[in-house]
Amino acid sequence: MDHTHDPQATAFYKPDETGGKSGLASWIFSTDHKRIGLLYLSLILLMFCAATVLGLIIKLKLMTPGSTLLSPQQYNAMFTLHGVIMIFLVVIPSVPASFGNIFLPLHIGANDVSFPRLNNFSWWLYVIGALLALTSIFTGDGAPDTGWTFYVPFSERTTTNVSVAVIAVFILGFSSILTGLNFITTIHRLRAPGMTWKKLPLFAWSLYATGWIQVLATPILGITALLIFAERVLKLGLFNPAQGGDPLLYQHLFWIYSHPAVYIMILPAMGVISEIIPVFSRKPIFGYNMIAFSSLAIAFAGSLVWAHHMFTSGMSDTAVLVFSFLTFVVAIPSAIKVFNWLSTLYKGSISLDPPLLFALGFILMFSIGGLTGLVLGSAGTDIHVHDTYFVVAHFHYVIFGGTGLGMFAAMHYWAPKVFGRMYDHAKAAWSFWLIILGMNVLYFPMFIMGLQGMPRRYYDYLPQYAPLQMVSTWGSWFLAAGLILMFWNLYQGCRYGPPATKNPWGGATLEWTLPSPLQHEAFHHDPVAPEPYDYKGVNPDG
Amino acid sequence: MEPKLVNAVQAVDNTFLFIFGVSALLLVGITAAMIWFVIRYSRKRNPNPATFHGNLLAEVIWIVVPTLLVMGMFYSGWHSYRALREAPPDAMLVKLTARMWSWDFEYENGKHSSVLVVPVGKPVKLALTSADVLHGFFAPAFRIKIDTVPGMTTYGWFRADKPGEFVVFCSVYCGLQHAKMITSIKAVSQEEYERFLAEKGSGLGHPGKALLDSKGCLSCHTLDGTPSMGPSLKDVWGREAVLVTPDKKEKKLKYDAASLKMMIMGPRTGVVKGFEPMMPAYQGQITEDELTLMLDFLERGDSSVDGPEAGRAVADAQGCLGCHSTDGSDIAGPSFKGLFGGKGLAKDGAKVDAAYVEAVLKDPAGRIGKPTSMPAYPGLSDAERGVLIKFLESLGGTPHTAPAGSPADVPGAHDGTAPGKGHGGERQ
Amino acid sequence: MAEVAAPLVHKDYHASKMGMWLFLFTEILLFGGLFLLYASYRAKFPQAFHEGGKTLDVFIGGLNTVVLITSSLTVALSITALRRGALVFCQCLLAFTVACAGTFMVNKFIEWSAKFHHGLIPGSEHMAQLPQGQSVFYGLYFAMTGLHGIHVIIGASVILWVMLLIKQGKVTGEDYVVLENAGLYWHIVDLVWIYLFPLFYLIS
Amino acid sequence: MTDTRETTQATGQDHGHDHGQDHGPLSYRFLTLIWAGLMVLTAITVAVSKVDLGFMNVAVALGVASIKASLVIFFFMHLKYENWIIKGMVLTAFVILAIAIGLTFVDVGYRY
Ligand code: HEA
Ligand code: HEA
Ligand code: HEC
Ligand code: CUA
Ligand SMILES: [Cu+2]
Repeated sequence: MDHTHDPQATAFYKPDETGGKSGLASWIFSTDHKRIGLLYLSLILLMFCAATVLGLIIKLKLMTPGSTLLSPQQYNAMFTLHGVIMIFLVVIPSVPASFGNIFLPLHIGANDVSFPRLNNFSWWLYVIGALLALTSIFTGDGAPDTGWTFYVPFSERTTTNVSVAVIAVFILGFSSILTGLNFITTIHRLRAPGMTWKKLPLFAWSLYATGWIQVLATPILGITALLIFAERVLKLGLFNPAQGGDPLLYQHLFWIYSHPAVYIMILPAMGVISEIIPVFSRKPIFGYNMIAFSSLAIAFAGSLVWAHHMFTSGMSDTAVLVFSFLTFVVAIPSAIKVFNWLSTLYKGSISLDPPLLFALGFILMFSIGGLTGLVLGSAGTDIHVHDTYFVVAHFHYVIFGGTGLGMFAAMHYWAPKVFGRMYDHAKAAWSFWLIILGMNVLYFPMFIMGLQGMPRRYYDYLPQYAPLQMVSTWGSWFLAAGLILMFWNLYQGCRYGPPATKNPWGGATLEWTLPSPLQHEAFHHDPVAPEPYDYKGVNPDG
Repeated sequence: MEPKLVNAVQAVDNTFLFIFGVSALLLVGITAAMIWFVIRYSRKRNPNPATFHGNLLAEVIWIVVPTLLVMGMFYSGWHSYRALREAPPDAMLVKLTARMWSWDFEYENGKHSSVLVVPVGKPVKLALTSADVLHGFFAPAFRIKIDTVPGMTTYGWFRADKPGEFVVFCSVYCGLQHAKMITSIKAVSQEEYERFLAEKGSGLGHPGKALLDSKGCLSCHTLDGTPSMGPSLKDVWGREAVLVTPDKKEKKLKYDAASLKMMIMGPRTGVVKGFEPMMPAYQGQITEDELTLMLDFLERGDSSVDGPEAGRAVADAQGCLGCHSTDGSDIAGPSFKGLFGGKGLAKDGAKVDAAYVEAVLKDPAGRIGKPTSMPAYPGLSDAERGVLIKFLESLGGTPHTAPAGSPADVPGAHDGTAPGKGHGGERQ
Repeated sequence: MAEVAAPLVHKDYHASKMGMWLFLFTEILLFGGLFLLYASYRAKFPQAFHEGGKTLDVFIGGLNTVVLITSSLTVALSITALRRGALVFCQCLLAFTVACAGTFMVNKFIEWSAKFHHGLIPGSEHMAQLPQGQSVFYGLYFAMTGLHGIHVIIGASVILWVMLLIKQGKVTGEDYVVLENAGLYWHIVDLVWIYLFPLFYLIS
Repeated sequence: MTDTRETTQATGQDHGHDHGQDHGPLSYRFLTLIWAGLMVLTAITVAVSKVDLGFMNVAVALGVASIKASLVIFFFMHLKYENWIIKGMVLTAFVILAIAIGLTFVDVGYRY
């Protein structure tokens, strides 16, 4: 390491001697992509903890049948908040807004995003959205109880605080749009000399594809939220069946956004996995072109399948035919990615460090979630399992097992770069195994319950489901233990761990040429664009 | 494909097996490969990684093979979906209205029940709709699930191949008591089914009868078959009468909805032979809705004479009991038990009396003075409102108005605590 | 918007414009959701939409079309004026644009008041009693023209703001991307109206 | 794909005088001509709407609106003079909107 220069002293999270602002203002008004990324990360993790605790309470309630612990109204509000917070405040911003913000510019050799002030503004929108969402819990006639899908006509009739919640969703949507817009422009305009599209790290490719979904799909969510608001407040009657309104059209609008949104959640995580696997295999990524292309293909084809959430809704059989077909089409690019990741491991030189552990966990959990997605995509079988715990299991596997583990992998991969310190590897591995065990014990029984007909969003259930619900609740405790261990270990590591070297894993992308922790100004000269997956001459330090 | 021969449940299960089978193989393969690579190519064992960037053939294979597999899954899924959708032509039709948080099944002969009773082996086609928000009819045993949408009719069909009781869930989240919106399908023998259809309901009163009373019909007509000032109304439906027309000709008239309406509302085309022309024409005094109820009663009769029980029937039919229990427990609204005569929820602290109930039924939020999930019931007829109020009174807090047998014991009371009990009151 | 328009560290005109276009896409899709509803409901209630369309005043609608298109022209002209250094002319053109926006809103106000006068108020008894589909038509009419009206107001405010910047010399003939982006936004407002006009006023 | 940044570098980075930026401002005359065209088209659609062409009324009205929209996009909004990346992006946005509406009709078209 450089002896004349102490990287800790000039870390980007330390006060900047050259800049004017200081203290809190230097953070919340910061236009530095790294600080904004860190701000996002901390808020997202806070929201994640809050919503997982809600999940834990849900499971505690469901441990035994009967009216225990929560009143029906409380339960309904509980899963609504759990879903709304998890979706709109956690997984949609998760990887792009935090690690995307920090590392996308660095990956392409830029010192910031194209519109840094807009970036700060988008963080503020996130804060406002979060505050409004919280407001909706404590004001008006109680927390929203519609489920995160806000289906009409119920969402128009319920007296709970839905109006405030949908405005929060609207604002969060715009926060997401601005992030996507910023990334697209950044990737087009700020690549370092020689950083051609074919040298773009796959993480950047995945954020590029995500950006397009954010820009083109999220406005539909915006208008949907506004319409609910208008229906409730102005009584427009656009979805009111008594006046000829069609509740199914609401569902179309909702899913036109919310299906593509699941790819907003998963694509960046897939990008993280595509970065980690080659680094720890010390072998070029297998089929770079196909992985990059499949991100775009998922983004595009993912916009065509929304009505697979509506097979039982009463829409036309023709639509069922078309959307079921398209749903299967979108599974193919995901399959390509999984196989290419596996082939990257093949004949590599693998070091099972924590980031790789989490990445492999991602592949396992995402595969289970994705393959059960095929059961849902097939029309005949979806009729049986729609709106049952099978769906709940499916999406927890893909969201938590996929995006969640992808996020954890990113945290273990990049924490040393961001904070310049290393966490404890053994504890990280322990937490990983606890999490994997917990998740499977928690969510796998849900598949079985779903097949047996247990409907979702039930605060009480028939006694026949009791044993599996009990097992599933135990799982949530293992999971909680794993998560607490993981967060604690990361916190300890980033705070007090031994100093990390510049390139602890031996990555070949540009951020690993920078000192750890990251500095205020990353590149003083335009960097030379590297081959991102060429490990000749690049070795892990120490 | 001959839809009649397809067993839909079997078709769906085959698709399940196919997709699960392929998935399990793939999952085991992927996991095994992952573990094997991590062990075999660990840095200790394999310090020098290979350097290849790809392999065209391999990539083509794993584009083509998954494509074929998913197309197979798609086809299989679509095939079983069709089996679920195409009802055989000989299916019997049952209409279903879902509402917060109970079900109302209507059979071809007009009988209603809150549990679906079907004959074994006979295909049943369902025509579903909803009175308020979205619900979902989900019968896991038959692999069917159809959402009920207000303002729209959706369809589905199933066939119970063996007798038994099969649970029905509400699958679409519909608010507070979504989890309690459970009933069942009872598959019975053909004879038993016919007996069920013919049954006159389990002692529950009929609002139409109350109307006959309140409109004064019963002062001239009896219900027991003996003629009075006018002919008895017992079994009037379908009876053939002889009318004497103004020009003294005799003509035959078979009583159905149209001819009874003519007789009640006028203008009459003649006088029933053997009676004086003394019945007033009720045009303008009986509303269309009331008439429907009365005709409904005349058509199918009702043995119960008990006032509050007619109210219970209305409360059940209108879905009140989905939100208000009769046993003191809270569902969405306050329990009806002890409600009447006590202090209401209204902002102004008004007592619950007939006028109050009437006002709440017309405009719940307005009367109570705050937003509420209770829908307004502007469509209730005066008579229905009347019997409802009687019913509430019978459950009221002031003991002397309560009838001997507590109505909470009547079968079909939604007590809101027993999931899957699955036998709400059948009514006619 | 303001953020998009203001180039940062290095002035990158292309990035600013790309950002603006991307933002415009979100506007297009925001209205797109309503167009989707319009198309579906029109397919469901052709007759009611026909009847509803007949009650709208083609003259006012046409007048507003002319006003908006003209204001689009003046914005486009103002960019040329600015780049040629004709500052005063540029300001006049922009002021004219804002005046057009005002005219448009006044017309809109007259139109809406007439509808309210006839009892066509969202959520009113009268609306609820209209034949099936008609209240949906008016609901859409209010939603779409209302959202569009909000955009007219936003667009006009942005133009006023740019006028100020020009006055302060922050936007000049060499550095005019802010004006260009404001213009793009204004054109989108026009573009939406170009479709709203036939869909509501003409197809009947 | 070309590397936009490289082009920028070659021509002196910051002001991005590549592709579309080279042309001078559009002339007053040209813009006014476009405006005149838009006015004529407006008059045409209003006139046509008075004649009953049945289904064709819709097609004509939307067709004319689309021509007008193209005029605004290509000339007032300068799209014609932008580089192909922006053009491609605009196309993508409209295609996605068209797909969203089109696929919705796979449902409503067979239901109503
Ligand atoms: C991160 C989020 C995420 C992701 C990535 C996915 C991915 C997929 N989802 Fe999921 N889904 C959700 C989140 C997600 N989903 C959520 C939140 C809901 C519920 C919403 C609600 O109602 O509340 C839902 C609901 C949902 C439904 C509706 C169910 C219902 O309500 O009835 C359907 C139906 O088709 C579906 C299908 C799919 C498919 C086919 C994929 C595919 O993209 C999966 C592709 C992946 C694989 C196929 C696995 C990996 C590949 C291999 C292992 C190789 C072998 C593969 C083949 C041979 C094909 N999902
Ligand atoms: C990111 C997405 C995400 C995540 C991570 C989770 C995580 C969990 N979810 Fe979530 N869930 C959703 C998204 C998610 N969920 C969505 C979208 C819905 C649908 C909502 C709807 O129907 O509208 C849903 C619905 C849903 C249901 C169905 C409810 C119903 O239909 O009735 C259930 C039931 O068991 C459940 C349980 C859980 C559990 C036990 C966890 C567990 O994984 C939680 C484990 C975590 C812990 C046990 C806590 C760990 C501790 C810490 C992290 C530190 C604590 C820190 C402090 C105290 C400061 N969820
Ligand atoms: C969807 C649920 C629902 C249905 C159906 C329903 N109610 Fe209610 N009702 C309520 C709720 C909730 C309240 C309490 C209002 C509140 O506190 O917000 C209420 C209040 C009342 C009250 C006033 C009680 C008081 O203490 O002020 C009466 C009387 C009443 N309902 C009668 C009926 C009758 C009769 C019917 C059927 C014709 C009916 N309700 C149907 C939900 C319902
Ligand atoms: Cu009815 Cu859920
Ligand atoms: Cu989906």
